[in-house]
Order: sequence, then structure tokens, then C-alpha cells
Amino acid sequence: MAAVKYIASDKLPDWLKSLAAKSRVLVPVAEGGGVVFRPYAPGCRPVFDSDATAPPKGAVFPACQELFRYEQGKDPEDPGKPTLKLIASTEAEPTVVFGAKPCGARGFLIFDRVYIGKKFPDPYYIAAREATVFVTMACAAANVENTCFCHWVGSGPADGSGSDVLLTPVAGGYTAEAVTDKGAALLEDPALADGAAKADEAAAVKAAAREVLGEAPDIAASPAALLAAFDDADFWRDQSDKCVSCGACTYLCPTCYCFTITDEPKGMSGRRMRSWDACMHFQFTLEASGHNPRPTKAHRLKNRVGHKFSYYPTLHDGLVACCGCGRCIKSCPVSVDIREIVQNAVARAKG
Amino acid sequence: MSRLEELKTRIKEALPGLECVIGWQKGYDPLHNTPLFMRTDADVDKLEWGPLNVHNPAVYLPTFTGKKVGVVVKGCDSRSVVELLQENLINRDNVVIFGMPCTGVIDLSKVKARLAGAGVSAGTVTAVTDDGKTVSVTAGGQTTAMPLAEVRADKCGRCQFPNAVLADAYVGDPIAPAAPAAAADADLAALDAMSVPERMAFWRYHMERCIRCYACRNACPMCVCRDHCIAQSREPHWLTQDDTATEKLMFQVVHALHLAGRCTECGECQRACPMDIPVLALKKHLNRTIRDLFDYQAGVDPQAIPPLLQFKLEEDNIKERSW
Amino acid sequence: MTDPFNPYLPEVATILETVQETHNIKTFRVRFDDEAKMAAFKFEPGQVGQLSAPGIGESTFVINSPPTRMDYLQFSVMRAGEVTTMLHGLNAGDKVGVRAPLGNCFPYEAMKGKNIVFVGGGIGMAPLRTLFLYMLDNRADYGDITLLYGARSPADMAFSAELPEWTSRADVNTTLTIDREADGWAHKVGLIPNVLLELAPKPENTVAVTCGPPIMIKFTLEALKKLGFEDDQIVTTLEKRMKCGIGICGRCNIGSSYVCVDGPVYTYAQLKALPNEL
Amino acid sequence: MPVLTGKELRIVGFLCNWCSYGGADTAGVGRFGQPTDLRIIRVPCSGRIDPLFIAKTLINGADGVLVSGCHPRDCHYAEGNFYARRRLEVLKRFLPILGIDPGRFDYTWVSASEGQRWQKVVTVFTEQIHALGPAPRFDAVSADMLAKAAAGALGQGGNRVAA
Amino acid sequence: MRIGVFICHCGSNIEGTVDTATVAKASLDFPEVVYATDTMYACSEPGQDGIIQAIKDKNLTGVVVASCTPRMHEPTFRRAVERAGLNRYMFEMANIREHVSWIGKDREANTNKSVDLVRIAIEKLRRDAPLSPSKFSINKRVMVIGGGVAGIQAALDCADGGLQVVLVERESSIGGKMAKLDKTFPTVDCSSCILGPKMVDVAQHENITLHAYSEVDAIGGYVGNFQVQVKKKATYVDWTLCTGCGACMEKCPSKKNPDRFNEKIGPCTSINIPFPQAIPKKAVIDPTTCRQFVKGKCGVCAKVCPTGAIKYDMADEIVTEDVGAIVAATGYDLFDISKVTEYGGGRYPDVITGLQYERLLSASGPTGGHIKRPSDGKEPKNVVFIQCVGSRDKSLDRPYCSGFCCMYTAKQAILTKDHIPDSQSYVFYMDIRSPGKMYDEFTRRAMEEYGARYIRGRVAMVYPKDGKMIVRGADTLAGTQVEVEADLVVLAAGAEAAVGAPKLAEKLRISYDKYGFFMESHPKLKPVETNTAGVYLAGSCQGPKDIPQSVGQGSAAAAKVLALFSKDMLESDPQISRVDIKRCVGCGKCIITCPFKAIKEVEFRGQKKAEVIETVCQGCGLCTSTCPQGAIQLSHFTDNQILAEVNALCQS
Repeated sequence: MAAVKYIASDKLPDWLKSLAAKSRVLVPVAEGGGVVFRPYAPGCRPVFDSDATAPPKGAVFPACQELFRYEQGKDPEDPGKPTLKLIASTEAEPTVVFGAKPCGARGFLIFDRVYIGKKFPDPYYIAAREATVFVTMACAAANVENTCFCHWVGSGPADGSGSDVLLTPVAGGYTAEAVTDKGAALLEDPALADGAAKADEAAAVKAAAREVLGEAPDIAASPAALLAAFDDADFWRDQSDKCVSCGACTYLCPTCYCFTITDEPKGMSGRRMRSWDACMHFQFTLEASGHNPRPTKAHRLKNRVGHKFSYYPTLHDGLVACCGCGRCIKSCPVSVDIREIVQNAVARAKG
Repeated sequence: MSRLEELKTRIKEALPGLECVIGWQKGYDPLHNTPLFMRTDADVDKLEWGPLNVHNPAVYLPTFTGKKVGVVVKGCDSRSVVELLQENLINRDNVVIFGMPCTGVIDLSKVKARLAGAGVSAGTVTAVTDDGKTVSVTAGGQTTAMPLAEVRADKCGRCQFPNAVLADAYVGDPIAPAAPAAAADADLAALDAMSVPERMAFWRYHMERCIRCYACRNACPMCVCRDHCIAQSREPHWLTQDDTATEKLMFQVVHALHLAGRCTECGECQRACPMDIPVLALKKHLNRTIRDLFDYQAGVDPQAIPPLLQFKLEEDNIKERSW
Repeated sequence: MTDPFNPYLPEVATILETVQETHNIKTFRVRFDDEAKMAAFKFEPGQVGQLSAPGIGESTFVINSPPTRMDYLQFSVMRAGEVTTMLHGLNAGDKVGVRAPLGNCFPYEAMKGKNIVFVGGGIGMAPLRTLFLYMLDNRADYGDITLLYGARSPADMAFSAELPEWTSRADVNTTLTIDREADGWAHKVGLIPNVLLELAPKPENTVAVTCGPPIMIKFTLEALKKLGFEDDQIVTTLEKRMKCGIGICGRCNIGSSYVCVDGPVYTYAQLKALPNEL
Repeated sequence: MPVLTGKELRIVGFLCNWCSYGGADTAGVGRFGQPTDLRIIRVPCSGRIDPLFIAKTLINGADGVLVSGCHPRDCHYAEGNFYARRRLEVLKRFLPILGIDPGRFDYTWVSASEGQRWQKVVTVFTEQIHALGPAPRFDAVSADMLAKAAAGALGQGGNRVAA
Repeated sequence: MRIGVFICHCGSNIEGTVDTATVAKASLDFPEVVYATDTMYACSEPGQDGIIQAIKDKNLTGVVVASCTPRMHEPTFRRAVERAGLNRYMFEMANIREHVSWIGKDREANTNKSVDLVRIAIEKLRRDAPLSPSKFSINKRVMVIGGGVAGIQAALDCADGGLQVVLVERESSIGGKMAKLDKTFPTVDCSSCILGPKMVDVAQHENITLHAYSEVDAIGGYVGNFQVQVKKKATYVDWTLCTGCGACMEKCPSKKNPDRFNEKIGPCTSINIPFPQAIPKKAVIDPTTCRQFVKGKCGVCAKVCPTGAIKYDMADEIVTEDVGAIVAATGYDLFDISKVTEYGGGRYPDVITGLQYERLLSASGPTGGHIKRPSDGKEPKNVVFIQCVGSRDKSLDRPYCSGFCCMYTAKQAILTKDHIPDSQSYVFYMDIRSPGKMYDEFTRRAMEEYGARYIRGRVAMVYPKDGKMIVRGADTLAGTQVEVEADLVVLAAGAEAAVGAPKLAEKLRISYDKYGFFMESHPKLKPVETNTAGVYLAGSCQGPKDIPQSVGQGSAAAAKVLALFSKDMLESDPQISRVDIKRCVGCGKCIITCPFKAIKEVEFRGQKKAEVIETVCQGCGLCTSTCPQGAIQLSHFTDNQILAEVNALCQS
């Protein structure tokens, strides 16, 4: 690994400015009562000391994205003969996501296995993924929230996997470590100084944060436990009773990657778009006949938890489709706690 | 404490005849309570009462079609129950209402802001106590005392219904309502103070961060279409999936206008919003309009017909323009 | 074009011909506009395609013409929801988009040398048609072929133009049935599972392929079990709400099996191993 | 086809079939000249007009929306316009809170015989919309205004407009 | 869909200010349009044939015609596309005549606007679905409201045509205004001699049920199946027993009541049969004057009634009549002459209305047919007739011509001379309106043979002086002031809508104009139809009419009813609301608001759902805008259709 670098807090704007000159830079900023990723502009004050309300998911996987445009036409000789042209662009804008928590970037590792599959690699995703660099900020002990559980899913507050650069807050500034080559290139900037002297302090910050999280329960049994509970209607009723079936958990989840595809016509032309969809919505699986394989919120919550802690790990070498950021808990209007559900399922399996 | 115990006793008595009783219990951290579905006596023992019971449990009632359920309500929640009854969405015979006098609930956004002001994250709360006047929140090793009057929800400050408007079992003596608020809520007052173009900018700015999760809708006890909401249908096709402030605002317009004359102003839409978008102001404004035009407020009389589902041959307060 | 393959971008195709099969089923015969792509197009019986019209959206249908007959790709659309209703408005000459082939196929290789029993109900005949015709076109590879095709009434029977051939061919044993007596009906009357029990095909060295409405499948499975068919001798094909068709968008899964890539064809044995969420 | 730039603004009318659409016909039969901006959408009854259509039309960028139905007590369907009156009045009072000038929407009653009244309504309404000018669009709020919104600095200009 | 667009020139009506060729060309740029053309007269036979041919040649599956208002020719074109094999609802119109070419002169703007209107029609059409009407049975009974000559004619024609007829009359006898007339113009034959037999026919017709002294209280249902609640007002006389002998009238002690039948120029008893030829000839007690009611004691009539028919405790009774069609023939009332204060009507007894004069002329009237002026019973020598009192007068909000006053004034001038040979009639007039068969000749006779002095000009004032009425006015032809010393002044009071007409219109769900006259469906082509199916108009309720016109309309309305009933089943308009049962949450908001009670709650798999009663739904769409989730959609005016129209005009 490359050498540790250091940047003083007051130099940060310089670095951001120089990054922004080359690409889109998304930083967490306060908007209303929330923190969201917005393009960096001089004068803007990024929020680094708490995790953003919405993760930087949209940087690679926009809430709504055009798959292609179509243009209908008519044969000039015979207007009864239609013509159809499809115009697609998978181009993505070079982007630096700056200041997300590591878990927010790590979510894309879960995306990658689905979107960069062998049979049908997703060109839109791949282009955006390649065009995006993640400079994340390791959590300090004070940033660890009651809802954090990254350590449950094999990660931690300073887990750089998924990041390209990992920053760590230290006195007066931040240490910066390149995680990938893409990241190393970013660190070639005059605003950054050598950080070897700060390395120990950074390590201590990381350790302290990890310390706050404490022991993680063993959820290795969750894939089997959730499957075992599949037909236990009472169990899922109890888990989902308070759920109101909104999409806050999925839309704010750094690993939720489901989408829908819709056409929007406008006269003779139009767009086919893909946009975020939520498995918690009734319409997600509603079939044209009116049949719905997941008609109740119990079915849907079962699928959400099952997907993350059972089906996905089964298909992907045990990797849990959750980065433990806790947004689904924190932002849930009724505080549905996915940790509790997984633990209940594991406990149920144990009998 | 004894009042809560008495309530628990009443619930336990009724429980055998009920699918469940909906109330609140402690949540994942001391700052958060969470809805509780009581099916056993042990569940009832988890019941909480206090300023952290921010949720409106009436939202769950229509999902129990054909089953008899109990619900514990604050005064404001009971208005939603009344409105649901009024609209034939639940059956009076199938709901048992438990009530207690309510002195207000906190607004988590206000608490969060307070804590942020004190330099600590609301995500690190380790203890919360309340003595009826002050809420003390411990986070990041320091305790911040917040007068309830300052961090309670706007609706509580001018609450005219601290007691359930309709209850089958009411524990404790009804308390007097707060003095009617002279001025509008701060959010509405702020909007009132803006010019019309400024308001457009206001909504454009705030709607930009909407993630279209529909928590506002799903937490709303009066949004009874829910699974069939026109926001997500193509037949009819009111909204596109475009990630634009325009589409997002249009949904808020749909929500607000569908609630016109029905909204009990419980504030769940805004409380549920993970992005903290001030969507309640739209409904407050409409409620004011409904009050001015029809001298009506929702969720008070189970026999009333919502004003937009009826009419008068001569309207008292509608002055049509002449040309 | 050096662009990578874009699985979301349909091939533009033209409707050559439509057939109004029943009051709510319309068949579309389409050909890619790009003749080179059409010539290179390969699929296997049972695979599906996403048929779309611009501005209307996509819906998944099995390619019900067999790979042995490549003059056109045939899709039969039952009007149910918004997209299918709009698709019904399309006519010969109109442009559509096709994303195909998607999903798995019938185990037609493994079926070689075996007797085949097709049991199709209503629109469920469409996926069977592709395999049925494929087998007719490779008749020597398969043993006895039995087709039991039922619909509510004669008017509800799709592919009526082909039925005379299917019923008159000596190398297949075709039975048609309708639920209730109707004027001029020269075939069986009775519910599919009952007629199946009457026909009583032998399970030995036989594979049953069935598709139809859920209630019919339920009782057909019972009938097949009664006749002695094992779970892995029964093959069916599923329908689910799909969007991407390539295993990403996340809605068609049954547990960890994605119907759009792992299906739509499953043996009954495979289905039983999946969580119960059809 | 777009509006004739500089000449017309986009004004959409929702008219009930029985009275106001007929009134507009009567105006035509009487050759009562009117501005050409208005595009009429025919609906069976003013009661059919979901206020959301009007909101959608305005949010979509229309410069004005005019609704007209049968006079109260004259509804072909007996009661439709009574409901419409309540709903439309609520909408009219709601629009300004969204940032839409309430003058961009009006509703009125014109009977099938009132060709001259229709002419007057269209003329006055069109003039009113032209006086307001092209409608500001949600997707074109100025950066300056957005910055003010971000800074919480809206509503301090003292140019308060009654809600 | 394969759409064909036809832009009509309407001769030069549209083409004059709209470039139809450009509109047609622009239409080709819209989705699914495969054919577009302009055409001289789309509605003409060649025009329609052109559309039919194009449907066949171009395999069109939907058609847009841009021409006049759909209120005019939509049915025409629907039939045309149906003849070509399309469903008639796969058709839309763009109104580029009344809404474009006739109201704007700017050709560019008009053309541009026409393109927009065509575009929204196309977008609507693209979302149209074929609709087919469902059939329902009809109740082949007809109700005629109003027993004047128009109603009588309609009732008799329907009854003769084999229909069961329910005739409802507000007064205690049928006959209406005509029964009060002495003679009729231009034949000067006796009014009651020609009306009487018709009234008797009504009474005797086995197919006619007569509810006299009754009013329509409420109307429910729809064409083919109306339920009408008729309030039979209490007469305090059991009509099943009353023989009309008149013994009660002779003995009734309360004799000085103003006689409404005689236009209050004569007295009548509290228990009364209005006139000798009354049908039904039954007595009615007026409780406002009857001593039994006013003072609580009397009972004379009960004592003298030979059949014991008097029932002081009678109450109003509501009967429900189920009928399939309704003819409104409620007639007119007279303008209140006291509103013209300068003529002194209502103040001076010798200023009377034309209808009061008829009663003075009538042999069955209060003076036995001798003209005696009301003030002193003297026979007048100079009679002044003033025309257009409450007609053609904007200042009185009566700008319309009542039509028949010129004629009856001439008749009355003639009759005056007949009755009093040494009399002199003066007629102040504005214009003589006499466009009927033998009408102008008739007015000429009044002037030339009967010496009536016609003075063109308005009367400024009428005032009493020395037992005479001084009529001062202008002779505009001579350019002089004139003053006539009259013994009697007869005002040709104009006709106005019958009292209560708007209320009845609301019950019938038909429109009425600002004066209260009922609106016909089309002023030229549908003069007796209304916009409510199954409701027809006859006589002066639609506007002032003389007797032959009223009778003609009565017959016309009857013909419409007979035509309607010639089928055994009616087809319901399929443009009605339909519930998507999958989306309905059973909240019942549509049920509360439906003005027709056309939606009911049903149980579907244990859940509450709404269901539309097809034949009752009138297609207003109130439910669609009420249902928050859009689960109930008005066919042909669905949310998606209106949204598509909106989006065609402005899309964000």
C-alpha cells in the first residue's frame, strides 16, 4: 500500500477545488434537516462528522436513469408505415464521491456481483462505476451511532473495501490512504502532505471506533434460519406488524439495487427509464392479472430481509447484502429494526 | 405510573376478544419508541406512555379488515380513528379504543437539532428521561435538558383534543386543552411571509431531496389507497418516475388535495419523512382553507360528512368572481 | 459500433402479421428489422422475450414459435393489464422492440427418447406450442407424444387454425377439451385434470409438460401424481412480473432463484425445493 | 404545436359539455370574437374535473387554466357543479402556497345560451393571463432564489402576498 | 391504432380563417396517425363516404374529424364510422368551427390552434376503447306534466298510440289557458267548443290516468324507467264520490273569493268547480278562505253534499308513478302588468289583461259574455288595447316577443265590435307580428272591416280622469302625441315562464334559459327533445306559442315518445363509469356523492367494493374525480384520457 498522506482541514477546500476542476465532486451537505450528496461548489460546507441521511448510491445508480430514447417516425411516402429509432448512451460523468462513510461505498460491492455478472453485464452501471471514485471517511468513535452494525456483516468503521481512498479524521485534519490505484492517483495532489507521522493516530481513531461497536452477534446461521422461517406466517406477522410498507429503508439502503423500468412517451418520441423500486411496495410484484405473490407487508418484509441475509449470501459466497449502515433503522418512520428480525430468525431456528 | 398500570389492566381484560391491541413500546434506543402490537399479557407489559409515543397507531387499523382490534390513542390519534369511522374504512364494532390524557409528544427533528447544537449526534443517545416538563437527553456522554414546550410537536402546542374524542376505555381524568394558538405554526407563518415566487423556490429547494419513498403517504392514517395509490399506477398515470422536483411536488399536491377536508393534522407525513421535508405545511394550509370555507375540522364527529363530499346550494363563504 | 452489448436495448422488429386468437388473446408474428441479426438469432424452446412497444413498456412472453421455424418469432399476448391492453392495439406493420432470448428452456435434449405428455390450459398452451412444434419438427427424436389442450369454451381456444392439423396427425395423440358442452363441439367436454385421468398416460419413460392457470396446474399436478408421475418427471413454466429479464431488477425471485434467468422452466421437483411463494 | 411565441400564452380550459361547451358554441355561432389562446378540453360535467387536473396542468407549465360549468342549480347532472364549486375554490386557495399565482386559475359558470358571457369570460381571463405573463416554472427557479431557499432567507422581502 | 384525421372546410366557414391543408399535414406528425386529409363538408354524404372509404382503404381503427361542435355532428360521424365497421366510440372530434374559425380572424393563430385541438383529440382517441351499449327494458308508460292544450294533445296522441299515459295537472281541471279563451284567432271559433271535446276525450280515454290538482314532487330514475312522485294536493272532497252536481257551490256561504279561473275579475265560492266544462268536474275546497278551515266552523257543504264526499281532514297524498318517458307541457304565465306602473295595471280596475278581457267576452265568464268594465259594470265604448306589455322590453328584462299578442289583440278588437257595435277600439302597437296562415289577413280585417284604429307608438301613461282612462301616447307614424279617452284599457300582457318552471326543470334535470323557459336539445333540429333522455317538451314551457304551435308540439312530443317506445329494449349509453375491482378499497366516497344513486356497495371475496348500476349511471364522472385512487373511471373520459389531453397541451 502506498504511503499515508495527510491533509489539514483548512487545505481541504483546495483539494476539493482541484478535484472539482476535473470531475463532478459529490460531497455530503446539509439540506433542510437532512444530509445529502450534492455537487461541490466553492463555499459549500461538507458535513463529515455524521453519516449522510441518503447514501451516495445515486452517484453510480441514479434514482432515475434513461436507458434509451426512442424516436418514432413515418415513412414519408406512406405515413401508414412507422419507423422506430432507439438511441442509447451509457456514458457516465467522471465523479468523485467525497466524504461518504466507508459503508456507503462498500454497498457497491453488493451491486457489483449482480450488475457486473457474466451473462448480462449492465453497461450503464459499469460505466458509472468505472467513472466514479470514492473518497470515504472512516468513522471516529463519536460518529458511531446506535444504529450502526457494520461489524455484523464482516466490515467495520474503517473498512476501506469499496473505497478508493480512505480518510481518517485526526487532530487538525485527515490522513488519507489509497485503497486502489484510482485512489492513489487522486492523492497526487499538492494539497496533500505526507502523513506518516499521523498514521498511528489514525490507527487509534479507527480502533476506538471499532471498540465502541463492541462484539457482533454471530449471524452465520441467518441464511438457513430465514429459509426455515419462510412458511411461519405468525413469525413474519410479528416482525412486520409495525412496518408501514414505505420505501424509506430500500431507497436509503446503499445495497438495495432493485429497479423498475417505465416508458414515458411525449408525442412521437419518448424515453425508457429505469428508476429505483422498492420491494416493500405492493406494486413491486403485482402481476397484470391482479395476482400478487407478495400481497402483504409480511411477505414483502420477509423477502427484503431474506434477500439480504439469505438468498443473496447463498448465491454470492456468503456475502451478506447489507453494509450495516443502519439507515433502514434510523430512517424508518416506525423504527423497524432489521438486526432484531435477523436475530429473531436465528433464535427461532435454534428453537 | 399507576395510570399506565391501570391502562395495562384494562387492555389485558379486553385482550382475549381482540386480534391485538396497538400501542407503543421502547425502541432500538432510548430516544425512540416504536409501535407495539400486543397479543399476550407479556406484550402488554411492554406498553409505554409518554412524549416518545410519536407515532399515530390509527394508521394500522384499516389493515385489520374484518378483525376486531384494540388501539391505544392520544387525543390526536383518536381524531384519525374518528375520521376512519366516518369514511366507512373501519367498523365501529371492530375497534376498541383505549385512551389516556396526553400532554404532548416530542418532535424528533427538534430534539435532533438541539443535540446537534450541543455538538452531539442524535444517533448516540444513551438515556432519555422526562418529568412531564423537561426532557433530558444523554448523548455522547453529556446530558441536555430540553423544556418539553420547546421540543414538542407543533400540533401539541395548540392541541384542542388532549383527550380521546372517542374512547371505549379512558384511563385518568380528561385534561383541559391548551389555549388556542393565536398565531399560525412557524412553518406556515414562514410560508405565509413569502411571496408567491418565493414559495415556488421554497418547494423546489425542498422537494429536490425527496427520494420518493412514500413514507409520508404510508404513515398517513388517511391515505387509505396505499397499495393502489395513483402515484405508482399507470392506469391512471398521474406521475412519471422522473427524479425531478416537479414530479415530487406533484405527488405532494396529490396527497394534500386528497386529504383536503379529511386531514386531522397528526403530522405523521412530515414526521415519517426521512429527508425531513416540510410537507405538513401544505396540509396545514389546506386545513386552514377548509376551516375558513366550511367551518369544519376533520376527525371530530363520526357522523359528519367530509366537506368535499357534500355541498350547500348556497355556499356561505365562497364568493364567486363576477366577470 | 464499439459499444458494449446493451441488454436493455431491444431489437427493433416489425409486426408481420397478427392473429386475434380469442377475445383476449392476440398473436403477433414479428421479425427483426436487422436481417443479419434475425439470421443470427438463436433460441431454445421455452425461452422468453421481452416484447415492447415504445411508450407503452415491456412485458414478458414466451417465444411460442419453435426455433425450427425462423420466418418470424411468435408471441401470444393475453390482455390482462395496461401493457398487454396497449399491445393489443398494435397491428401488422407496427414497430415493436424485442429483447430475447431470455431465461432457460425446456430440457428438450434430456427428453430425447422419452414419451411426452403435454397438458395445456388456455393461454398456457403458448409455451407448450414451441416445444410441441419443435418435437414435431424433430419427430424421430421423441417417443409417443400426447397433447391435451383445454380451454373454457371453443371461443377461448387459441391457435384454432392449427388445431385441425394437430388433431389429425397420426404421429401425435391430440385431445381437445372444453369445460362445458357447446354447440358444434366435436371434441371432449370436461375439466383438464379429469380428462387427463381418463387418458391415463403411463408414467414410464415419460415426461409431462404442463402450463396453465394456477387452479388448473394444482389439479393437474394431483392427477399426474395419481397417475404415478414423479416430481422430476413433471415440467412446468412459470409466469412472474418481470422488468429487466436479466436477473438484476430483483422482483421475480422465489427465494434465491430468479425466474427470469433460472426459469421460467422448472421441474416440479425443483419447484418443491424453492420457498413457497408463487 | 407550441404556442405562438410572443402572441399567445398557453391557456387550458376545462368545460362541461352541457352548458359551457355549449355556451362557447353559442359564442361561435354568434361570431363573438375571442382571443385565440384558449384550448378547450371537453368533459361531461364540471364535477368530472378533478382539481388535480388543474394542478397538473399548471405545474406542467400552463400559463392559465379556466374551468367553466353549468350555473349552480342548472347542472345537467343535478349536483356536479356544486361539488365542483367546493373543490375548485379549495384549489384556488391552495395554489398560492405552492408558488402558483391564484390569478392563473379561475372557475365560472356559463350556460349554453350565454354566448356573450363566454366571450367576456374568455376575453377577460386571457387579458388577465397576459397581464401575469408567462408562468414561472418549477424546473426553472433561479439559482439565486434557490440559494436564498438554502440559506433560509425566503420571505424576508416584505412582499407578502395574501395566502 | 391506425388513426385517420379529417379536417373539414365547412365550405368557407372553417377554411375562411383556418388553413385546413396545413392542419391535415401537421396531423401526420402525431402518433399513430396514418392518414390525414382536408375535406369540403365532412358531414355531407360525400364527406361521410370519404371517411368510410378511407377507413376501409387505410385500415383505420380510429377517426378524428375536425369540424364543427361535437354537440352538432358527433352522432352523425359516429354512425358513419360504425357503417365502416368501426366501433362508434373509436371516434373523436375537434371543434375548429365554433371554437376557432368563427371566433378568431387571425389565420395563423387559428391554424395553430386547430392543430392543437386535433392533437388533443388524437391523444384522447388513442386511449379510447370500443364500447358497446347494454340493453335494458323500458316501461312503456308516459307521463305528461301539464294539462293545457299541448299536454292534452300529447296525452291523447300517446294514448291513441296505445301507450298508458299519466297526465298531471296542477289545477283542478285540465284545459289550461285555452279553456279561458272566448274565441280563437284567426277563425274566431269558440275556444271551449274545440277544446271541450278533447278534454272529454282525456277523461274518457281508457289509456289515460289523470291526476288533477296534483304536482310533481320528485323524479328519480332514468329514460325508460323514471319514478315520479306525484303529490296529490288535498281537495277536501273525495273525488270518487263527488258527482260535480254543484250543490255545495250553491250553498257555500263564502262567495266573495277571487276566482282564479276568471283571472280574479269575478268572485267564486270557497268550494268550487272552476267552470262548467271542467274535466274532471269535481269540487275543491280552498282552505285559505273556507270558513270551516279559517274559522273552524261551517260544514255547510258537508251537510248539503248528496254523496257525503266532503272530507275536511284530507291530507296531501304522494303517489309514485313509474313511467318510461316524460313530456313537460307546463305552459306559461302572464307577465305581471302591475310592473308597468305608468299603465296603472293592478291599480285601476279598468286596466286589465288580455286574458281578463277574454273572461269578460266569454259567455261562461263572470259577466255572462257581456262586456262590462270592472269598475262600474258599464259597457265600454272606447276600448284601448296596448300591445307589448312585458314583451320586447329590455328595461323589464323581457326582450323577447311573446308572439301571440298581436293576434289576440286583433281578435279582441273584432270581438269588441261584435259585442258592442257602436264601440271604437284603439290599438297601440310597436310592430304587427302576424306571420301565420291567414294571420295577416286577420289583422287587416280588424283594421279594415272592424274599424279598429291602429296607432303605431308606445303609450307613455294611462291615468283616470272623470270616470275615463286617459291613454296618452305617441303616434310615431304621424309624429304626433295622441290622447284617447278610454272606457277600458286592455293590456296585451306578454307570456313568461310558468311559476315554478325552474324548480321542475331541476327535478327533470333539464336546462332552462334565463327567463325560465325550458331548453330544447337543439333550437332547430331537436325542438321538442331535451338534453335528458326520455324528457320531451310541448307547448309554451319551451317559449311562448299560440294554439296551433302548441298542439303541433304536443303531437311532436308524442311522436318522439312513440318512437322511443317502439323498441322493446333501450340501449344504455356505454359512456358510463366502471370500477376496477382490483383497485377499489370500498371507501364508498363515490356512493355518497353520486347524484343518481347509481353506485352500490357490493361484497367481493369478503371485501367491500363499489359497483356501478349501468342503466342508472348517467356518465357525469363525479365519482371518477372523487375516487382518490382512480379505481372508478368514466369510460371515454378516463383520467388517462384527460391527462393525455393535458400533456398534449403542456408536458413538463
